[in-house]
Amino acid sequence: MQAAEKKVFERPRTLKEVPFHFCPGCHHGIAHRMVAEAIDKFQLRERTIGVASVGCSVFLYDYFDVDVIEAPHGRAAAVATGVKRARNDRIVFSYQGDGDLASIGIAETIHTANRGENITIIFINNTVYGMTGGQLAPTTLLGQKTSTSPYGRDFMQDGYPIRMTEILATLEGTAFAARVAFTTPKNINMAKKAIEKAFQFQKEELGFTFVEVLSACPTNWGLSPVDSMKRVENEMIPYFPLGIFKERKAADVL
Amino acid sequence: MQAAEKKVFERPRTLKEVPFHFCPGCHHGIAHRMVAEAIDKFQLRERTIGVASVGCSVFLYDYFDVDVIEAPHGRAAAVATGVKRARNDRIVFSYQGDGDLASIGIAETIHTANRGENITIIFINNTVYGMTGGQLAPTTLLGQKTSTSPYGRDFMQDGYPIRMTEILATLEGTAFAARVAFTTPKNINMAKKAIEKAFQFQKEELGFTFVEVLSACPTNWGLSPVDSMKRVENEMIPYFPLGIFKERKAADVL
Amino acid sequence: MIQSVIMAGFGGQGILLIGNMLAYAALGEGKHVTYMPAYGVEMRGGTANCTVVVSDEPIGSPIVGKPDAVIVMNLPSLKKFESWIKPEGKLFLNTSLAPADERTREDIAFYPIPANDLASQMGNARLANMILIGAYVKATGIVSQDALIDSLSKVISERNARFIPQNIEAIKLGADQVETANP
Amino acid sequence: MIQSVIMAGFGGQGILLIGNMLAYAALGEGKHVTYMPAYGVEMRGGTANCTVVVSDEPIGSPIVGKPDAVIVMNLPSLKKFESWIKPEGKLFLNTSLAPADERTREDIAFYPIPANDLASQMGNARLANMILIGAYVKATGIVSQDALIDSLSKVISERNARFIPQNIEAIKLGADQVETANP
Amino acid sequence: MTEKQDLVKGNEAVAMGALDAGCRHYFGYPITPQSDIPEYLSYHLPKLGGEFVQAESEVAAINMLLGAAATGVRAMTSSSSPGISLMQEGLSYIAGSEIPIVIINMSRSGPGLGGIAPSQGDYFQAVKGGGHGDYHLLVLAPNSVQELYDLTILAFELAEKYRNPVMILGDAMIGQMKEPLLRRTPEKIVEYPKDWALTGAKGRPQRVLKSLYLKDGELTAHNWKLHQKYEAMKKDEIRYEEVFVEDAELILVAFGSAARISRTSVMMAREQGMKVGLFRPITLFPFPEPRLADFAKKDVGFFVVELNTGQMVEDVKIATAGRSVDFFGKPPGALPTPEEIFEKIREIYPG
Amino acid sequence: MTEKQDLVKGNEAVAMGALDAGCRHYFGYPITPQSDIPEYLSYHLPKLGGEFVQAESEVAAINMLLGAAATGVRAMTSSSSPGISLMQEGLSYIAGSEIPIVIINMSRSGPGLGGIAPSQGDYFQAVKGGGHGDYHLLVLAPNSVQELYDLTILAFELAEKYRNPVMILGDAMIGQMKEPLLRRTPEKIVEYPKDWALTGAKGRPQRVLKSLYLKDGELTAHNWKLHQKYEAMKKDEIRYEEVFVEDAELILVAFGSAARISRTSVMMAREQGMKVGLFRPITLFPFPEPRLADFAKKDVGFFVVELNTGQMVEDVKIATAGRSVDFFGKPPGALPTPEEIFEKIREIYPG
Amino acid sequence: MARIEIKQSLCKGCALCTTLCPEGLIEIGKRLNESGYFFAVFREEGTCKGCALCAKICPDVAIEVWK
Amino acid sequence: MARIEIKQSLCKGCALCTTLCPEGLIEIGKRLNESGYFFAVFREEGTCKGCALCAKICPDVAIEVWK
Ligand SMILES: Cc1ncc(C[n+]2csc(CCOP(=O)(O)OP(=O)(O)O)c2C)c(N)n1
Ligand SMILES: Cc1ncc(C[n+]2csc(CCOP(=O)(O)OP(=O)(O)O)c2C)c(N)n1
Ligand code: SF4
Ligand code: SF4
Ligand code: SF4
Ligand code: SF4
Ligand code: SF4
Ligand code: SF4
Ligand SMILES: [Mg+2]
Ligand SMILES: [Mg+2]
Repeated sequence: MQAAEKKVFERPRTLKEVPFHFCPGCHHGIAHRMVAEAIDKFQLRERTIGVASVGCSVFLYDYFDVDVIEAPHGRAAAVATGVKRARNDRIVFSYQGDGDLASIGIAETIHTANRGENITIIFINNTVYGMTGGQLAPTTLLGQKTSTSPYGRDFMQDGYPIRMTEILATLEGTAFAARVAFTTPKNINMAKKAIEKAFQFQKEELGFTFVEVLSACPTNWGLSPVDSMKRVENEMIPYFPLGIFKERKAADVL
Repeated sequence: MQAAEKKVFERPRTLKEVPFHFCPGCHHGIAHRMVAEAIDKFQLRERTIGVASVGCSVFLYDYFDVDVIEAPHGRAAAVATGVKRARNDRIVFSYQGDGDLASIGIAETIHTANRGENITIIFINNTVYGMTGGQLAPTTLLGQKTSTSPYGRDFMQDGYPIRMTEILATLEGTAFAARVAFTTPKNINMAKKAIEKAFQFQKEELGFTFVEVLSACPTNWGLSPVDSMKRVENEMIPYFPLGIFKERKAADVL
Repeated sequence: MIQSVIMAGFGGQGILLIGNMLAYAALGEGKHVTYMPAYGVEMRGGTANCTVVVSDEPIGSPIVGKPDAVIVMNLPSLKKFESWIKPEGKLFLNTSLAPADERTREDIAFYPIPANDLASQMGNARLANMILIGAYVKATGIVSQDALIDSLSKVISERNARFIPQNIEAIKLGADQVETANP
Repeated sequence: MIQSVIMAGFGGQGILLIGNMLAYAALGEGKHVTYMPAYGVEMRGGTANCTVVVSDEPIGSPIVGKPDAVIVMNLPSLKKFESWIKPEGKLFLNTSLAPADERTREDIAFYPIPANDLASQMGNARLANMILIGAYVKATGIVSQDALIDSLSKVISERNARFIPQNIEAIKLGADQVETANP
Repeated sequence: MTEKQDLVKGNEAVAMGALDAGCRHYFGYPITPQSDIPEYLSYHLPKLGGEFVQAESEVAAINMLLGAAATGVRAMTSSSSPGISLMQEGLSYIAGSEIPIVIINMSRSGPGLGGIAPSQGDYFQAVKGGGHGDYHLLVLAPNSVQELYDLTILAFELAEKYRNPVMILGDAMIGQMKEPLLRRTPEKIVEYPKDWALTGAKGRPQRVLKSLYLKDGELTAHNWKLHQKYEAMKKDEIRYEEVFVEDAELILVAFGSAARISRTSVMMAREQGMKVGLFRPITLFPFPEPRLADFAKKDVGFFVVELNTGQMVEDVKIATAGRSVDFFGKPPGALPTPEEIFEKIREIYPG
Repeated sequence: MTEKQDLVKGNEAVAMGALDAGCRHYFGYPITPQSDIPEYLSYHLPKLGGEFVQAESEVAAINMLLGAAATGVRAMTSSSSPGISLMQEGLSYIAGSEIPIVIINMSRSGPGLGGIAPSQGDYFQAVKGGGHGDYHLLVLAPNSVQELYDLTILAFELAEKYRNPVMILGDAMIGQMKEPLLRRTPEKIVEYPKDWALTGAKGRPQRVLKSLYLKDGELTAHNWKLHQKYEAMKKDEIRYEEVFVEDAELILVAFGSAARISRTSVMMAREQGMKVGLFRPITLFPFPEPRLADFAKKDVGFFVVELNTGQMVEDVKIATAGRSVDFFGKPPGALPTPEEIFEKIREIYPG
Repeated sequence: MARIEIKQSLCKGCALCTTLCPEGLIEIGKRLNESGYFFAVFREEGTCKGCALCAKICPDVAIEVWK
Repeated sequence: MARIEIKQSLCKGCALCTTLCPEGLIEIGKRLNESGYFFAVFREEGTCKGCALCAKICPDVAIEVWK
């Protein structure tokens, strides 16, 4: 009977009814949805201010029904700091790619964490610069070919893939740091919980919270969405292990 | 008899016969001398290119008898990268303060280490911006009063003193990372050895080398040189432990 | 003699590829040529178009407000570019994706070509662009068909060289459509 | 009436302090005043100097090329600034550190004052600056000695308030030198 | 509302002006010769419930400012030349996103590390736009401690009025000098509607502040909209000071500290009976072009004095099209004395 | 020395020009619409024994460039508007330290993130100096693929000749367009003595490259020295192209892609019998002021076309003091068509 | 008796849902949607468990699940 | 019979050497040098070991040691 039927999965309120501009099979969409769900879960939509970064996710404001400010490439953490310092009763999050956060924006990221700014950063690590057409990212795996590492990443030339979650977890100001992926039902659930926890910690004013999402860029990897998912599982996770790297107990703050 | 007398301690060849402009009791002078001695020891003077940073040590070129390029504030590691990439058979070192390296220049520092650039950085941590008159540095200790933390550094406001050696030691590209101080004869010897090892590693092309020197700034601490030395020993070392945090064996590179 | 053409369609339809082919063909014939893509690298999805100008004299603007011809591969592009065509210019329309009755102008020569359908009949839907450029070159004589065919080796990587014969076939099929389409 | 003075010496001699005092004293007397330090915060060591202009009218330039007076506390400053003094201007020289015979100009009023020696005699070498400003104010009458003394509370922190009486003494001692120095 | 004059350093006057304008959010990075501003504010802001953040760099500072000001609070930064250069990308974003901020450049000597002495080498950067794209800062050039205070208050008002960054262009001279200041705290702070501020989308549609416009024609329209604002500023915000210009045969044009020094030189010339006047632009953008154009209609010469090798002189040339424009430049390293400028006047003075 | 033309994208022509000029060191950070340059070089430089470094940011890139070029090698970077803004501090240091580098700005739409379409909104930044202090870049503005290649080679020569940064100011249009290119590799690379280069003080006194000058008068002298170089450039390096200017009653002035589009409009006007010419500055600094001043002596009108709301028009006004100067601006978001500019010509054309 | 609904216009045919559905109930169809993608279709025949795995993996939030 | 030489013009009187000398052989004198500092002086009377600790701590490289 139709009447008894209940919607058990629907688009979160915070996500507008608008199609994403992302390429087919791009994980940005999954991450967007989970962030929106976390905002819904804690009923934060009306007091959230989002910070869009420059990368494939720049159109954050087209999808999230919250106030949004657009940051220059790499500076989202600094912008978020400004927002939070001005309105410390609001929920502030930024959403950034690996080029944005780990390359050009690494100074702002580290110092924002070190200051223990009470904000949440969602970090999309897809081992490549998506928006600009697939150049080397600081997270590009060794041997991976990109449009600016045409012979494959070589550590003598380009250095090593950088593990941001591990670095940030070492800083005193970080309250929560986790790395997640969407490769299996189990990992999807873990990702959802981690993103929720980050917002919950912010709500409870515990300090800086950070979730790194291992993400696929089928377009620039030159793989199908399904093969891209496999690459995340088989190539990325071994180098970028999943898990919670730091979780502060409330007491630590005092 | 005078004739049998031997000079057992003299000014290193690489250090010009010029009085330092540093304040009385400033440890920059000791660090300068040790760097010059290391250059002399391996006979590197004629193939060394130094990178001066902006801070009290900006006049590097007035003291070191080597070719020197002046970098913008915070960018010495990037400048050194450029020099080394252009002349990879030369010895390249930068000499930077804590404001320069750990605040404005942290992105360049981390990525230079991460790329494993075969250069040496001497990092002078004096918990304060010396040259500009004693403002808060990223390394300022909790509770320490500076001209921009007049009520003492508070982690809720200003974040935590940052431990650069520990962060850099976690990066794959780092070959050698150590923290030293000049507080005791033992520590002085250790400092000298660490600085020598950094240059030796560079000579052997093992990767990025880094020596953090805990240093006194009597002027901006408002303490006498002797009391400043005590502060390094009693307040800085407990938070910034001395030692070698990373030392790559040659084999690692392969 | 100076001739300009705008080609437009969805991102994946190979618009820039045929634009490049035309440009190489013109170069091959010793003509002056400019190829100008309107691109959206920093924006995913959306449409693609390019402008090619071929001339016996040095070329001024690579941008044209009133092209001599337009090749249109989908409906949004028809809506955008039909009005641009110079009076008495030419419209080459992929009627598989943009119905002929959506067009509005009568003062231009019209070449309706069901490119996707023809391509599917050939067994490869991705050849639609080749059919259209074949038709365009035939109808305008801007370059010779031989020059166009020669350009394939410039734009198709060695790895895909085996597809060249198919493409030649499609170009010729397109050329054959010209009479049918606009007799 | 507009009067300008440049004061100069080593970094630690308290030059800027007496410059500030003079400015506060002028303000206290309702005059227009500018105080302009030439500083070298980003360069350690070296010398310090400042320019003070006091006037009954609004002041244009806080910088002067030909000051009415110069107070000099060390030898390098004598070499630098002596030539600047306006014809018939005044030179106040700390002869403890800059010997009187190093001066070259005869067309100005000369006030040689062994300020460091006098200060040491008072038991505190750091009072040399007070002696000189005391002398300067006395000789020029630019502000009253009372106003100068009042300014001490503006420039000396509460923590150091206990040193004020000493300073007053030094100012007066300086004033007393004027007659001896340039009778 | 205090009425007593106090002896105040220029930099501190800026900080006081900011506090009295209701600014409670400061983001900056130390640099000589303006560090007194953050030092003063780091002491006072916490007592007023405000936020003082020493950013990790000027790049971070300008972006924190962007974030804070986007929420509608009055916020500022201050720096000096090299630091201002690092802020150019952020400034372009702020102008493009129409966020009101106040930025102080106590400029020093360049190019490069240069030195910490006063200089006006940053005129072009401030006035023509050092960042990318078509935008302008509104630029105010005070020449006294009092004006530093007053114009700082004005800067916050104008920033909100136009939703545009406003720069105070000072230099090491006026930043470091002390003068009596009358701290006439405004009785009421002039404010403008904040219907664009990001405060959380409670009970209203989402708000977005951005500078990316990709839809057909959108960005063209946005650029013309910004242009209209600059035209409006040219109409309504031009400010200048004139001394002895009515009968002048030679008009000395100078701003900021060059004007301050020149004022004495003009007095010297008048004492010698020369008909010399001083025209001091207070707004550098909008430049007082119409007013200078008026003078240019008369038979008068112009003499531009700057602490650089020639920058504002170009704007004076545009304004006075065709008239003779002399120039005396003193690039940083040593300030010109009033006597030196007076000598130049004497050389140029007609007849 | 190959003589065959090939169809080449503007960005790639730059990369080829750099290689053919002997540049073996590239430092840059990806940004649309110029990423073809680093992509091309990342493929070719390693094969030539060169170094391609993708820096962590534009700030790092310009400083790596400073370091590399200081050792005397030919080195370059490329970016687009926001990235160029981030390089302003570094550029000021490089100019101040007199280090020869080449920098490409394939400019895009601003302000802020703006968009990736062609724009000429960065004229002021390039020409007046976006960084702090008194300095200039030598700025070349190509308008074809061939010129991109040729001027890139020239840029390396001029950079060394003057020990000054040289900028190629292009935009998304000429960077993305393809045209036939004749890659006429120079037979001999023109080089200048490198007696300043840091190579290690072996058998010679120490060398220092710096921009800090604190001793009395040193910095003033240094600024005047730089100024003399700019004057020398004004004397010797002005380049421009003229089309139909001899008998022109109206001279259209435009650079880069605006000139390229306008050229067709001028042809259209000539076909209609209107005496219209095109004056195209190739060097934007030094600006071809004397040449325009010559035209201004005749009874001729000027019409400036730019892809912005009005920047170069100021330099044309200075050059043509007093003459009427019309302006047509098209800020980014949509390019003007030749037909559109022709319409404007028709409106303005005298009589 | 659970079921899902795939919003044809949002689907980009990435096929991730087809790989994750434990019952194999989703496949990529043969028709193009207006954006030019072959979109996914729900094969009504099998037994949907309403596990929502398809929806959770869908990058375009194109799937709703009823139970 | 070791000894040290303190270059008076380089010494800034910081006194670090005085605290480190195991023999207490160095003290800050009562005279100013040309830069205005009370400089350190070597008390010739004791027995210098030539350990060079004074020289190693001297920030101004003002001390030379002979042995
Ligand atoms: C200052 C500046 N430099 C460079 C760019 C060009 N740019 C835009 S997005 C981007 C990187 C995008 O990669 P990432 O952050 O990994 O995000 P993704 O697209 O992969 O999600 C770059 C380099 C820019 N917009 N601004
Ligand atoms: C871009 C820029 N910002 C700020 C400054 C001002 N500045 C000069 S040195 C310095 C900090 C010096 O501190 P540190 O690096 O710790 O060196 P120290 O003097 O303590 O040895 C600062 C902020 C500058 N020169 N350039
Ligand atoms: S380019 Fe990559 S990251 Fe960007 S939308 Fe496409 S798949 Fe996603
Ligand atoms: S200010 Fe501090 S760091 Fe600088 S020279 Fe003086 S003591 Fe040394
Ligand atoms: S809800 Fe579960 S069973 Fe049903 S279609 Fe989706 S994945 Fe398959
Ligand atoms: S996962 Fe979503 S977008 Fe992908 S095929 Fe399935 S329904 Fe379509
Ligand atoms: S060498 Fe040793 S014993 Fe001799 S003075 Fe120096 S510290 Fe004292
Ligand atoms: S350590 Fe050196 S500078 Fe300090 S007092 Fe001794 S000799 Fe003088
Ligand atoms: Mg990415
Ligand atoms: Mg320091």
